[in-house]
Amino acid sequence: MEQNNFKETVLRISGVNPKKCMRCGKCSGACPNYDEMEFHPHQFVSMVENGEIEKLMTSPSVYKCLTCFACVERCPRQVEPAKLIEAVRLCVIRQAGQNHLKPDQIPEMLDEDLPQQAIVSAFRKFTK
Amino acid sequence: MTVSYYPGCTLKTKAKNLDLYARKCAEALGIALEEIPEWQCCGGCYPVAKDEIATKLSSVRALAAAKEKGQTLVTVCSACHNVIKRVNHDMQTDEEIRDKVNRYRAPDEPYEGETNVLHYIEMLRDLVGFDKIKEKVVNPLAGKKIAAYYGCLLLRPGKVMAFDNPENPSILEDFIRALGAEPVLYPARNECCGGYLTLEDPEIPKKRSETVLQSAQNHGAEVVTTACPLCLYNLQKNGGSEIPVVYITELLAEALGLK
Amino acid sequence: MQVEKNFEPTVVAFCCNWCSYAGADLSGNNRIQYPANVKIIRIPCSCRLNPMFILRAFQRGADGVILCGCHPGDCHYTSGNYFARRRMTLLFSMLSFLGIEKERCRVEWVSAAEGAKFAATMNDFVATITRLGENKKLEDLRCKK
Amino acid sequence: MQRIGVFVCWCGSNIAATVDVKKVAETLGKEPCVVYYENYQYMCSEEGQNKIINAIHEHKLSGIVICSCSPRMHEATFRRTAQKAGLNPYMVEIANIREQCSWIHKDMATATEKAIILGRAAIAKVHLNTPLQAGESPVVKRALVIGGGIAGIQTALDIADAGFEVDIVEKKPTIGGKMSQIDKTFPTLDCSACILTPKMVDVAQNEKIHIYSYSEVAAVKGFVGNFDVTIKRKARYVKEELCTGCGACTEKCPQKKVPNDFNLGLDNKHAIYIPFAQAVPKVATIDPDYCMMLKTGKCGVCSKVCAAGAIDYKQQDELVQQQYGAIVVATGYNPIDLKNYDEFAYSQSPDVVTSLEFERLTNAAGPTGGVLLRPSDRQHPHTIVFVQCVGSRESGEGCGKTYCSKICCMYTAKHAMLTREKYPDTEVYVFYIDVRTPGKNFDEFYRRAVEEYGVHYIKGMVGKVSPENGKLMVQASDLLDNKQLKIEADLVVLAAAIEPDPSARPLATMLTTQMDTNDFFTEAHPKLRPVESATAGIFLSGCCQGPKDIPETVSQASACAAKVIGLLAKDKLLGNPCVAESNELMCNGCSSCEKVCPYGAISYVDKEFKMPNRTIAVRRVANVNPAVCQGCGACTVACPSGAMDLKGFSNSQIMAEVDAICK
Repeated sequence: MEQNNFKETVLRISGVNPKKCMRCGKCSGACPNYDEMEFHPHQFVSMVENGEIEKLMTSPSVYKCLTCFACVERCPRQVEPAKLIEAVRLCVIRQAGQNHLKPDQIPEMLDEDLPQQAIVSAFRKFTK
Repeated sequence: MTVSYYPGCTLKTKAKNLDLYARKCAEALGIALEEIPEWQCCGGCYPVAKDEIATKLSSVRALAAAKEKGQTLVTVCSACHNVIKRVNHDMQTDEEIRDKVNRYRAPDEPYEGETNVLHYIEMLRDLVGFDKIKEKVVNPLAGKKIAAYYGCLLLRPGKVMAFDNPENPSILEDFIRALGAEPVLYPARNECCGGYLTLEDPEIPKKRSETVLQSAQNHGAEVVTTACPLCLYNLQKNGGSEIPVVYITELLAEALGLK
Repeated sequence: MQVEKNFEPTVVAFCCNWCSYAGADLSGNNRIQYPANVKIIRIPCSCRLNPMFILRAFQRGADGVILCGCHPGDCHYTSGNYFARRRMTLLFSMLSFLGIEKERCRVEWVSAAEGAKFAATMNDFVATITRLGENKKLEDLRCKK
Repeated sequence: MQRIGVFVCWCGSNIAATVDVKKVAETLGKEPCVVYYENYQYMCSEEGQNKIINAIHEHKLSGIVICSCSPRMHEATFRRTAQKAGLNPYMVEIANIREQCSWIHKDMATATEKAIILGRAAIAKVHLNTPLQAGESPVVKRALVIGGGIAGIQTALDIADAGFEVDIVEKKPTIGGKMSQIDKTFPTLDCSACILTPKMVDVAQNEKIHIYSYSEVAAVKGFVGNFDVTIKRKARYVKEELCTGCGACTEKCPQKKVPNDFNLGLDNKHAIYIPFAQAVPKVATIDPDYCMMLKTGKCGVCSKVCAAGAIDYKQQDELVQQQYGAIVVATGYNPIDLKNYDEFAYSQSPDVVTSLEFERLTNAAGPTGGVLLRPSDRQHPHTIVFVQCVGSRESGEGCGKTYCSKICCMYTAKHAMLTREKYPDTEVYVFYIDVRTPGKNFDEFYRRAVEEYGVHYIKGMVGKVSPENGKLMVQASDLLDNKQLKIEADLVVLAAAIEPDPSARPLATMLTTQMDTNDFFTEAHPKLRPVESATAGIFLSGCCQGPKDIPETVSQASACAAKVIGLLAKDKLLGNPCVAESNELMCNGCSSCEKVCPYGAISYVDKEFKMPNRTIAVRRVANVNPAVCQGCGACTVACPSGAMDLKGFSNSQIMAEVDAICK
């Protein structure tokens, strides 16, 4: 039941229909960060469709996606895997106490050249 | 001609050169950049989820402010540009988001994506014209081999950004040509630099940025140029190369003799 | 309080033989559902539709009438659907002059390959007519059984 | 007063499962003038048709209503049935209770109720039907084949074989089409030219076949049996009848920098050229965009060297008028433009080629003389990556095609196999989504490529091709190993989707035939009439109807020829009797109908009328030529006085249907 709820949420907030996927794997062929991920873009699509959301939610892969949209741009069937990955990550960080990045971690990460943009973006991606 | 200008947070601090020369050059090219009063940070990343409303408001406020003045909204930071253009696209096409945003803001007149959003480089091409820039160049960057680095933010998603061919863009190369330099075409110019992951795990941007600079150098680049402060940071810090990385506005200012 | 019976509108669809009638057949071949309220009359071309037929249908109690033809430029008879389009534009202004909801009458271009579009169009049209309710303004009560 | 019979078909369970056929028959049996009703499992079967014939005889029926499948399916069948029973075939009406009722509804009560209403409408219409006689028109015993590829060639040869005249119109300077560019053919690996060129010679030598090469169809008028076609013969600046094809002009032509389209721009040709050695007709053509003489008036070398005096710089386009009984469309296909697939670096590296370009690179008559060399540095490639489904099988929201291009799996297996056979030191990778090999000996062929030739088939797709350091870095996924691969390739071959030739769309408009959303011509019936278009007299051959390989194209081409021969063998054709007719007594001579008629079927004549006071008045009235009228009905609505009506779809008939539905 829980699982179905997550699947529903992921589908709703991503606006993606994983059934459109024809399993060509072009997303994973395009992904620049493929080697850093446990689950790869094409797996996100099929695992969301199979309702295996929790497996994805506990994987560090959700924080490795660069949201560079290469998979979205090149998908021949307009499935938009990056939107699914984002939605799975949101399912995690929207839960109480699940922020991936905490403000008190920031100071040690800073260096003097680091642009604000990086901190702002990371906050938007990793916290709620 | 006067346009609304959205500088963004980083241009006020770490990327002052991007902002400073953007203003100077625009003035020299006959375009007044009118900074939007009390603009708010765009958030750095476009909120992808369909149920994100609050995170889109700052962009909508800037867009609506430009609409009120009847001006085009110009951004120069690639990230701000990506966020604002995509939020604008949502306001044009997604009825639910449009409705919720307008209910929340409750303005006199609802905002429905009327503002035209241009990146600074698009402004140079469409409002000024690269030909005119060529005429105004006093200090041509002749002989310099410059690699344009687009990254992901300017180009994708291609249909929404409508910036250039997302897999084989040419706008920055045309710009470089207008400045008298020689553009370098290399395949990694639209690959990601690793972005904000540098905060958590610099190893990833390191691999990505090294790939980008390697590819640029393989093809003979002497200088790399970008419009994004974070790309600049990653290429410089994580790129593992001494090759200079500069903002597009710095190149422009140099060629126009304003630096 | 009297419980109102579910309103089931009568919808007449005029379909050209070459594109839209074939499109309707295709939606049947693919088993794509649309409401039984829609009854199709086959005409050779959308330009065969005399606006009088539409008025007649309204007079006899139809709640909605839709004309489907080939896409502009694809007419089997080269130019018939262009004539149909002009005639229907005139009819629309006449209907609005008479105070009839313009949504009761519609033109759609459906090709022989667009079975799904045919069904979607009919679903949408029937939903629109159901929302509008019964056609009372043009119905001739003398024609009622 | 009509005597009407109603026949309700079950269509097995297709109708009977959702429509209470018995109830429909009984209810309709109570309609006025219905004197007989029946329901039967298969009305279209011989038994069913006999039931109809018997009922017509026994009950002296004057009109019948069949509640069955779509009239597009079996109207013609039941009309023949009626005729057999001595009833005029146009006294038959069909109520479509299958496609438009039983197949789209699930609830029996609703579907039955709708079927009854549809039946009532048909009964209401048949009340007003009148017997119609179809006019006859003669058949011109000559066929036109548009397109001179293998499809057009085969169709033309077969028609000519049956003794009829055939003209081939080919827009290129030679016939042969795509097959002439291909190196080898799957799955037998015989040489394409070796099996094609003899056929091309047969065409050239056949007395019944005339080739209009370098020509296009400019206009089509008329109808089945009597098409009137204007053919534009483009100026080739060479007199075809004088040129001997000796090639002296092409050798001497100083303009050598013309991209050779036959080799897909992989090398250059001269401004005056013969596309390839076995061209038919073997006649030179001048490319006006490059010829110095035509552009600047300075040169004239070819004219000086031509012993036959065939060069004519003043030649103009010429229009030829010709009559045909049947037209065959064989306009073929092209690979799509890859400008939207720059992730594969097609426009950035000469070493990324399409499969058709690869054919030329391996063809003995190609730019490299059959030695496989990379276009960039003319070096032998040691690693080749083939990418399948480029632009095929997409969602339709992007830039690609939604269909499978059908031929790519097999030709890629062929390319991979031939490469490994000729150059065993070459590593060959094929990235596939699915390998689709239905066809005789096809899967065996693909398996041979894998098992005997050691081609690496990888399930996955290439995400990016990056030209780096003279190599092509291919980044791709291997879905079965769940890995991302990075392959350093020397050559990348893209299996580009195929699409109909761009000339097809304007041609379809001229021929008033239908196309689907992909610009493939639509056949009259996807299963039962695959080589005819819905427009009588227009036939479809080859890839203009959908992607096909060579064997399939040839069989369709022959099937198409059989249909054409069947038509040309007739001396007379029965026309469509459902044509417009003007009531002279009501016609006010306004010319409204004449203006809207797309066929020019309406003319005006001055006619004498007896007036009530015994005088005679001459009035101008409309006159419809039933042989030219196609029955669209545009005139009936334009007519302000109501004089014009359409037989078979008359105002009163349609009104009766409206009334029956709205009751």
